[in-house]
Amino acid sequence: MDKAVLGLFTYADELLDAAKKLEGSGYDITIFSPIPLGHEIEHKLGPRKNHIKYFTFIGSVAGLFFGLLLTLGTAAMYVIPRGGRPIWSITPTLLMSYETTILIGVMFTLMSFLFFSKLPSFSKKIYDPRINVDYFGLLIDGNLRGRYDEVERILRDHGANEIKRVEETEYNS
Amino acid sequence: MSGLLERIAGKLRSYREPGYYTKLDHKWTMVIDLDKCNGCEACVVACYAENNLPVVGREECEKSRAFSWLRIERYVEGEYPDVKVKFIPVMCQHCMKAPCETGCPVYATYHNQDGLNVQVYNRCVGTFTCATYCTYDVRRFNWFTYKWPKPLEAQLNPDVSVREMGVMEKCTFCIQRIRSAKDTAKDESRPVKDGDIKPACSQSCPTGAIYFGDIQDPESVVAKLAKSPRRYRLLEELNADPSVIYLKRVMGDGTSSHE
Amino acid sequence: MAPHHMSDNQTGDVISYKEVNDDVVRTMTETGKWYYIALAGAFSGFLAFWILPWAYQIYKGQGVSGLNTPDFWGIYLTNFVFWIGISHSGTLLSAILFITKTPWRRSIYRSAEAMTFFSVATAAVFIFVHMGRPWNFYWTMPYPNQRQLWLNFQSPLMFDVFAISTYATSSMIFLYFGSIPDLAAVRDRVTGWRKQVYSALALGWRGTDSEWHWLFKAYTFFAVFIIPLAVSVHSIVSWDFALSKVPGLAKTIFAPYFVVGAIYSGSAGIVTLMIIFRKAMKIEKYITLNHFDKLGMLLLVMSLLWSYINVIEVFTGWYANTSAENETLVYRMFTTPYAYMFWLMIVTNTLLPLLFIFKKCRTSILACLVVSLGINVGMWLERYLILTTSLPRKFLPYMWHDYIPSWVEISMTLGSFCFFAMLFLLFVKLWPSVSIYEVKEDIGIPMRKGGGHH
Amino acid sequence: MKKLILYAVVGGIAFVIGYFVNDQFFSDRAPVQPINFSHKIHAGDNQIPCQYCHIYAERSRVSGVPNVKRCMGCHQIIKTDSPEIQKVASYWDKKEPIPWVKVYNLPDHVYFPHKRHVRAGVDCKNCHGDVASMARIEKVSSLQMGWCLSCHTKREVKNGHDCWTCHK
Repeated sequence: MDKAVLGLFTYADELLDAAKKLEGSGYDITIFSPIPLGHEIEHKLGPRKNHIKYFTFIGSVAGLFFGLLLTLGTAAMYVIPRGGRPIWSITPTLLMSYETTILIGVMFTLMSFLFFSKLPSFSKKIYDPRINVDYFGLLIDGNLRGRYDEVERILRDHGANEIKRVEETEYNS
Repeated sequence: MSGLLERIAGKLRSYREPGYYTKLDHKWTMVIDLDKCNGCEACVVACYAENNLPVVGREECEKSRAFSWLRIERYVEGEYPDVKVKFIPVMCQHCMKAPCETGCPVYATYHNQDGLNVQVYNRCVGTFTCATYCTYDVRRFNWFTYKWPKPLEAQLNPDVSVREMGVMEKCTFCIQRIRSAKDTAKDESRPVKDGDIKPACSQSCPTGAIYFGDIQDPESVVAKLAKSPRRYRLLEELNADPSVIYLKRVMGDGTSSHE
Repeated sequence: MAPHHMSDNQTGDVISYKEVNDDVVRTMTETGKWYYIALAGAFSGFLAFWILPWAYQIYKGQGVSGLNTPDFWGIYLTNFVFWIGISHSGTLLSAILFITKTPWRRSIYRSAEAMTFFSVATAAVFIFVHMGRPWNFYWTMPYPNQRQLWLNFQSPLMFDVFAISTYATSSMIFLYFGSIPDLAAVRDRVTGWRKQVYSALALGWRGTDSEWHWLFKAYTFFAVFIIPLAVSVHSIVSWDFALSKVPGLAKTIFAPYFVVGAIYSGSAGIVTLMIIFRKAMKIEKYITLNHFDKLGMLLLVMSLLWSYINVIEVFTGWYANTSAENETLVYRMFTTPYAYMFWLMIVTNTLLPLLFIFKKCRTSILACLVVSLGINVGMWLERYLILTTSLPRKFLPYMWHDYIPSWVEISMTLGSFCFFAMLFLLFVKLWPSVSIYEVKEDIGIPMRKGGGHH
Repeated sequence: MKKLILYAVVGGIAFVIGYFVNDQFFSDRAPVQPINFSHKIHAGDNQIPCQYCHIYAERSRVSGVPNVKRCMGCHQIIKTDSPEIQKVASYWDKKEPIPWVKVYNLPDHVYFPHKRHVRAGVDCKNCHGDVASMARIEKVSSLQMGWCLSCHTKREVKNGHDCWTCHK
């Protein structure tokens, strides 16, 4: 198996410059950071898609229909008149559907988040615990055979503090 | 095909009907003539005996936990010696638009085909919503497990279940008597006649102030009495559409009680 | 590590990233004697004041409480509404401030969200406490059953079941997913059993850009959903009362009244809790006077709103001028002992918070503590008055009967505070109660050339 | 983690098996009666109609357990040498009722009139199963609310879904 190269940076802008350079040269890169860098990354490397919104939408609509089905359907399954109101009353039905819209919308958002971010995953992966404190990491993965020197040179040029060739590091699950 | 669709559409449309039933089987109604009521409370005692109501004792009564499904409200007007006392028996009014029914989350109280407001004791989880929403304060709660002293448990009515602790209950218009009357009528293949059913309070009233019957039957006594000019219903302005009709008491000086 | 540039920094001193990790992990791993004393106290209070009286009540029946025929709800629902109200600021505030990208949110939101979740839990227990047959609680849940019988979705209580379970679920998700990166950070620092636990909780978080990206997209949607949800939850709670016909309860103003009251009491709860929390955990440099300044302004706004609606609430009764409405108003405002409670409530909730007009008061810890505690007392009294002065004065005077709580109810009220304290104490030890990564965001992104796109 | 799942799965399976074992072998669905009375012999082999013994079924809410007199009506002559019959005779001599164990037991809050069901033409078999083939009587229906309701639905009983048709 190929090894990957993990470069650790102190400064975010250096990391982003290195990332841009490497991505331009056609490497697979992964950026690690202790804080969200979404805005900066998008600024540097171009915008990313947000698929979650579709799932949220589908979830909300499904929740709406689930609420309608639950309130109207169960009322029709066992007809019990109460309070001189119709079996199918608009107002309480809408209120119930409102809550289920939110509930199932949240559930779908949660599921799609787990799906897209590939969490939870407890298998061993390349990682360095310092990333969660104050280091930024840049991982160059994939078809690297014979090109380690070039990658490492680029990382060093951009100011990486530390460069490691790794298969799997201290990640504990 | 179109017939089937029409049937489904009709069914769906019927779910939008207020009160749901297009026609009630009966509409049991109680008429109470306040002119005849002398506040003797025989009806209250009869209700205790018929419906297995526990006697809770003085301390609990002081906490306003007396169990009577039917109570005689007493209102005193004026100063001694010029005193007027007015009585009004109040039990569950079996509202057609009952606020309690919409409140219950588990369908423990609902409206049935006879126009009765029904309480299913063993479905009740005791959220108190019905009692809080009830504008007449007629619902009673089993605060404890009540026990009957030794020989008295033998006089419990087998047609009425003994309610568990934590359950709401109320006047049923003696639904067990309605059920048995309907049962008898069915065996004799005839409709229920006026006068077949007498709730315990009506049966025991010495002056005959309480009438009971089906107001949908134009020939019944209650239907006729309900046309009386003395007729009124309790808290009618709240739009709960109660099924108990009171006939005003006309006092000696021409004034009428209540209202 | 070099000091980073400081945009919108809310924290007092210049803090390095490593220090944040150290401080937060310290709050979780270093436990003093007083913590154990407090936890033991809260736990035994919870057992003695809540579990035992409740067991007694379940065994003997609801009759051991002071509830009686007109007032069936009494203190239990007072506490329910109070705790739901307390829950209304944490998550709601956190979500609003997240969407508006308000910087002072970052160091307080985690514990505020936890407060939300725990007070919803406390409130939910009160639903079971007030039920006559709590062992049948599952009948109020919608599930296919052999009885073929479902639930009355027209009932305001059913709205409650749905709203509160949705709210509890969503706030838990909001809290948990917002803290995954921090759980990962803690995982990397601790050893022993903690390592195992936090490895599982962190779900294998590594901090890759795609994880951050999806987390923030999802988190934004959670925040968007939480805001209308929180509003709907407390208006639904108000409909438990407002959908009746009881004078003093059946008021259309109740929904905004309750929502405003909830945010008000919740914010006051946050202030109280933060004062204790920062002191006990020695994290004054994260939760600074600046936060209290902002929260003080919020309290002032909510106080004025609350006072306005409270005036309107009295007015609607007064203008209606029906005998029943008048009776309720007189009973509430001019009859002992309710008059004392009513006017005390006006003092603590309307007059006292006016002190927050002065910045000196907003940035004084003592003033903040006094005012926020006062508000919470007042808000509890508000809920108490709503229930105990309307139900005993329904339409038929023959059934009027005053409500006097019994020792069981008072004890359970105390017990609920112990329960909440216990949960929160456990939380601060088991969870990163200050958001590590958002405080770091607050410090700023380290840039060699400076001037990021922040 | 994997271990936990394994434990959960094994626990679940054990629970299900335990439930069925308990249900099949340790439940009181077919309790031992004081007298080894066989419906198979009476209703099956000898074709005695149900209501010959359970005389109240058509007239009352309860179907009625036959009194000892009814047993002795036949068994003073038939098979008097059998030890089981002699047990019946001993109850008869002592003037004591036979302490039968009730198999079909409804809770107190249920109003179930046998009369209405028999008169509506519901066969005894519908609820009590094929009694004619049972040596010892065994409960075949769950007697749960949903079980009652599904029959009421199938037969389109008037007001059959009204709570107070069956509850009291």
